[in-house]
Amino acid sequence: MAELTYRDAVAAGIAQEMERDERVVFLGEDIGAAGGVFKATVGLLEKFGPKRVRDTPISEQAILGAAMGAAMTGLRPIAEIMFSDFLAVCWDIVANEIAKTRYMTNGQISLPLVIRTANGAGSRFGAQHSQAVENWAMMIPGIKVVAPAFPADVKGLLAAAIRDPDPVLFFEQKSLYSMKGEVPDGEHVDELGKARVLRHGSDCTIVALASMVHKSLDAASILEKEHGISCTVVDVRSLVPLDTQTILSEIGKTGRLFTVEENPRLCGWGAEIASIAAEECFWTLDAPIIRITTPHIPLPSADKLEDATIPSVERIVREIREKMD
Amino acid sequence: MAELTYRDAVAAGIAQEMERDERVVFLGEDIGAAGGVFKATVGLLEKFGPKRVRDTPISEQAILGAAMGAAMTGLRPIAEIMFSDFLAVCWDIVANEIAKTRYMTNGQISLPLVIRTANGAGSRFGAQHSQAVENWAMMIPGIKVVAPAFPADVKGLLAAAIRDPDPVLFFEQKSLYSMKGEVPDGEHVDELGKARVLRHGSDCTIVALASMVHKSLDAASILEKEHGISCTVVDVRSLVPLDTQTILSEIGKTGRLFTVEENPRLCGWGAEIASIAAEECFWTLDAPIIRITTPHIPLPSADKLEDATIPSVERIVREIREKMD
Amino acid sequence: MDTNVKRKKTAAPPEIEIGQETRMELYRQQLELRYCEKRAYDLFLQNLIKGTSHLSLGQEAIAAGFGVAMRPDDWTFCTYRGHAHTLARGASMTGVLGELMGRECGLLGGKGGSMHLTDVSKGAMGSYAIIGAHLPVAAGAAWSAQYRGSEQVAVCFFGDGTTNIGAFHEALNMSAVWKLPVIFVCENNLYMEYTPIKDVTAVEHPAADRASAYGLERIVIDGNDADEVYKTAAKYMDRARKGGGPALIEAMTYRHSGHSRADPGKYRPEGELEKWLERDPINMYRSRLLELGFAEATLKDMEAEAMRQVDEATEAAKASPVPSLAAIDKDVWADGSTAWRN
Amino acid sequence: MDTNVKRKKTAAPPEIEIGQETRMELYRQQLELRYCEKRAYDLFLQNLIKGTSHLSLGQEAIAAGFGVAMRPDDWTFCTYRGHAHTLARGASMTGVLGELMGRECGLLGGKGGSMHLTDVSKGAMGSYAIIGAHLPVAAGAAWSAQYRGSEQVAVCFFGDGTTNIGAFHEALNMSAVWKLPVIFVCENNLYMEYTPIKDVTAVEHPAADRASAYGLERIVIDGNDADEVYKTAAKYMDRARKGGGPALIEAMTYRHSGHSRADPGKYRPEGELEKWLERDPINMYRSRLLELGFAEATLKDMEAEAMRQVDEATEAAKASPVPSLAAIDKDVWADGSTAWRN
Ligand SMILES: Cc1ncc(C[n+]2csc(CCOP(=O)(O)OP(=O)(O)O)c2C)c(N)n1
Ligand SMILES: Cc1ncc(C[n+]2csc(CCOP(=O)(O)OP(=O)(O)O)c2C)c(N)n1
Ligand SMILES: [Mg+2]
Ligand SMILES: [Mg+2]
Repeated sequence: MAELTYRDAVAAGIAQEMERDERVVFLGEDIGAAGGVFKATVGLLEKFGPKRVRDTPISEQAILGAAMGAAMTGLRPIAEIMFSDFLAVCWDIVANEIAKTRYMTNGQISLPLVIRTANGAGSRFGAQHSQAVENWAMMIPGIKVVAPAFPADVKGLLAAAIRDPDPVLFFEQKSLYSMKGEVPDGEHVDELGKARVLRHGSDCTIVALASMVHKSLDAASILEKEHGISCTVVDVRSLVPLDTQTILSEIGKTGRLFTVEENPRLCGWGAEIASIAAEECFWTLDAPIIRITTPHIPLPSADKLEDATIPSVERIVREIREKMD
Repeated sequence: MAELTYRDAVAAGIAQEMERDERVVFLGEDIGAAGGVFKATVGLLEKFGPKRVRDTPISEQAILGAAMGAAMTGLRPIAEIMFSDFLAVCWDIVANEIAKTRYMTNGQISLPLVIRTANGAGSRFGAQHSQAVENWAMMIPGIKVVAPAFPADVKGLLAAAIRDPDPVLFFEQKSLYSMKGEVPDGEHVDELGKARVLRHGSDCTIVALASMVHKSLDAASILEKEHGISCTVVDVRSLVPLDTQTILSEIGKTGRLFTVEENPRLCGWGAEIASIAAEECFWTLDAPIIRITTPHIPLPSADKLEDATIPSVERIVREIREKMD
Repeated sequence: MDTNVKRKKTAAPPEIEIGQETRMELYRQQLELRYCEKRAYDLFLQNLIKGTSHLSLGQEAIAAGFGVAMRPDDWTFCTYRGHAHTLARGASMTGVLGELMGRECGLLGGKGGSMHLTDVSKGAMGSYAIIGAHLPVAAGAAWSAQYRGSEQVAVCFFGDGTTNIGAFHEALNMSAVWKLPVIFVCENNLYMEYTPIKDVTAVEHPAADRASAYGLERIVIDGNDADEVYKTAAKYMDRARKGGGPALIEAMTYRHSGHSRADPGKYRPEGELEKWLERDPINMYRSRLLELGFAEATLKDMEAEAMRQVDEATEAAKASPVPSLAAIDKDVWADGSTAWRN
Repeated sequence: MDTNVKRKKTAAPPEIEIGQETRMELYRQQLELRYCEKRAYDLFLQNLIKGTSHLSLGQEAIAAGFGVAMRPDDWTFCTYRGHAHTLARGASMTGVLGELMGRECGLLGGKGGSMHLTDVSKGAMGSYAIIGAHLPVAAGAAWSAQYRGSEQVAVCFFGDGTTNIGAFHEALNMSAVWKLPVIFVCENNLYMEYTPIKDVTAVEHPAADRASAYGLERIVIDGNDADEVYKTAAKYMDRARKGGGPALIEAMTYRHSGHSRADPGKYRPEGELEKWLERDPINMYRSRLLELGFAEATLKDMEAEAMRQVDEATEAAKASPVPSLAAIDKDVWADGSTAWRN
């Protein structure tokens, strides 16, 4: 096992797949010569050359359109959209074209492509560079949606996404890029659509994603130590396909569900999971389902304001403690 | 009271407001000389002239950007996006600019503007011209979201939206354009953020929007007559602001909640309402919350396939009957 | 409205010679497209086609000219106004009419509809109903041809109105910078939906007058002359195959019917349609063939044969069942399923 | 890299005369922008500014030239690289530095940050951080000026890289068709973030070489010469006010620092920065003023005064508290609330 940063795990995952499959190509803004604005793709241009690693103009629609056209004609492109907020400028290509083409053509066209993007808050970048928009993607039938919390998952799930025959939107968490973690040596390929139970508890189940996984784990420790509340923590990892089996079974075991989302409240993925639980686990739930989310506001930029807006370890602890009283 | 079609109520609402306030201007593709592709704006160019009613190029980003720039400098623009699916090509202007500007500027800039768009299925137009995307909008903090089901509400809520100091996304239901209904004579202005209880029942509460309101009302009649199940039907009318008081109080009265959505399942507005109910009405709920939605797929076009995909009266009846057993 | 498009032509006349066989093929194609579109119109009137539909009546020379010039492994990307382009690649007429009628035999099994005709086996890589979206997609296909050195060319058709949307600009720039083998063909029929293109565009020729913004040549051709279209297509596709990069071609034409099913076309000035009907691509081509010595009987035979095919396809489509409801739950994903959860 | 931009100029030199007062104002402005940006840089190093920040060091002549030429009721729309443009409209330095530092005294009370500086009271209508988005917004403001006959002009600043995104194209076309009083100013500093603009653009001058696609003149100016910027600004704003429609101006310049806080600028070829430092707008302007007979002492006084202002603003910003948490729940809606439910 090597220790890698989350950021280096991105490059490692891409390199692993580019080495084994020359249909894999990579395009985006400043991804090549500069190694990406988050330095997550350093070294790929040098290793694979400008034919396979292409710096593009600031033309997000062209980037994703090119990925789509290449995917339907035999390549396996990886496209970077620098910040997930910018998905808005090419949302048509994601939501109306890439997501719908296979179904509309009755299966004639498959689109094995990956859109990587830096998601989430914590860098004081303000409302247009800090959004957690994974539910924008979850809402659209026809794209898979993955959001890893650990370096090993970055590499393994990215590899799985690249090999997947369907389009995958891969959300990398900006605030985790410098986080370090063990990553298996050699070829590492994970499986899409599997949640992971990171901590087993008896009192309540916390379902979280990406950076909120870490905050939930910290909160769970505090809750255990300081308040005697024993929490299960589930890392969703993949919103589509959604591992409802694992999630529902863990909710069933504790009878209590808390979802922890970074995105603003309305129509977040937590609402979807809550609605599934409210239908399918209703009789095993012992108390109301609680969603912990960012308030339904654009994100403020000043550090103190941003910190007070995104769910914090303290807030998770407080909300769970109060509700478990 | 005059009888108007839903489509004519659009033109009537716009005309009423353009007459009283010359800051109101209207722009979009084929809205003027042609009266709109759904003929919902016939006569406005003739009445108000090309200075106030402007046909635009096919440039949705420019249309909404222009509306935004005009709104921040003293006008009250109404912009048409012909089909709601096309919001994807200008989603940045909606989600990142219009929705966030007031907050980011600490209240310096207000954006009194309305985006009207034709939403929903039933016309056999296929996956790129039939989506119900009201939750795309609900998900974004900073825009109000309205979706009327009746001609009177079209006029009254459109007028209210035009007078509102905040940006409003106004979803007109394509399949209802030719529906007729009573509309109050003279000036008619409704209030945003109020749901309406259209039918009072004792066994369960159906929460619906736009075309699903009509289907739910029909289903409720059948359920009452044929199965002795008495349903409350709530027309949400406005997703943001959301009238949770009315909705929760009606759920509380029956102890059973069914949401009926036209949009695909994941992260729909029904999930949001379900999650609110699962938190705030948990103790008064007598049984699982059931969401009736379009399956999580792009919409097929052939008439038989489309009809089998969108929630139908029969399906609503069947699902409620089965679950109420 | 100025119909004298020849005057505006600036591209040097292509030097390609057209053989007799090719001429026959161009005529045959145009006939099939015309008859099939007319049949689609009749089927609307009989309420056998639901939803909307956008006919290419009057614009057939463009689809035919390119269709004949393309190699079987080249790719076509077109719009909701895509019946002709799909047929021109050899897609089955039964499949096209069947799709319009929402039948199981439809190219998309009834799931896509009139605006999304696709036949990958023939290189018809989709019809796109959101203005502008398919220009970058075509560029992407061209990128993949370039990457693999396959010498395939992507041809992307769109309307005059499409030149004002952002995706047009992005696709043209990227294609030019990367020297991609993609031919962008603007079918300038003078209108977006109902609005004259000149009312909403800053230049006279919405595509050609912008070619220089991408370092490309200004090319305006008579889109109602199948020979001219064919020659232009062959010339620029050949260049693209050899690594010479993209072209942006503006083909002047006119649609004889309304924008879509719902449109009677009342916004057109008196006499405009009539003027263009005089330049009907099929009538013009027929006259040319006669002038060139083709026998009236040969042409009559071809016409009868095209009509026979359309009749046959119509019957086959009518006979096809509506799709099974099981189709709804298929093919979101490559594994054939629509499952989003386990 | 070619820094000899004079050679490429094609617009006829504007005939506007520049008075002594205006020259002083242009110098004063440039000094303030420069010193304030340098201070921002120092404050980063002291970790008093969090998040990202994009400096205009080296590009001050453009902001100053326009700032001085604009009327108080004209509107500025700019990007995340917008400190200079916001200051050039007279926004308070304390408000700018305070916002960068996330303090209550910030122009946006700490809610917007470096990339969104706005001061509506001064006509600074926002800094936009998504490439291209503000071009149509500026067009909309111009539309409203035209509608009301107010003779206001909207000026929209953006970079070379921005010319390749769709919104650029849509905004330019609509503005040209509607003859809107909007001036689009491309600050061509040769790079998008780290990628040279020439590597990703089909034409040499990403803005000017596309003007003809919108029926506009080709204008390239020396963006490091405040006089030339001022004259060009005055000339085209005047035309726009009188109903002459938009202009697209490409101003050649160079940023002395990296793209943003995180960027050391290593991708720039050896010697390029040095060459451009020789054309530093402020040094050049100072020499010109001396040549024109301004006294050294006058300039020194101005410099000292500008520095004093920056110092004062820095202290004021540092003394300002961080925003109260109550601000979080304010001002999504015009009623001051953030409520989405009752
Ligand atoms: C993004 C987007 N905006 C608007 C439309 C609606 N629409 C469909 S066709 C059309 C006109 C297109 O005109 P043109 O490009 O000239 O093509 P033509 O129909 O004339 O072939 C419009 C506005 C759309 N489909 N997509
Ligand atoms: C839609 C979008 N894509 C990408 C970015 C990331 N980005 C920020 S600045 C920038 C480069 C802009 O270059 P240019 O327009 O030349 O402006 P400059 O920074 O040189 O002033 C990029 C790519 C963005 N903010 N928005
Ligand atoms: Mg057209
Ligand atoms: Mg630049």
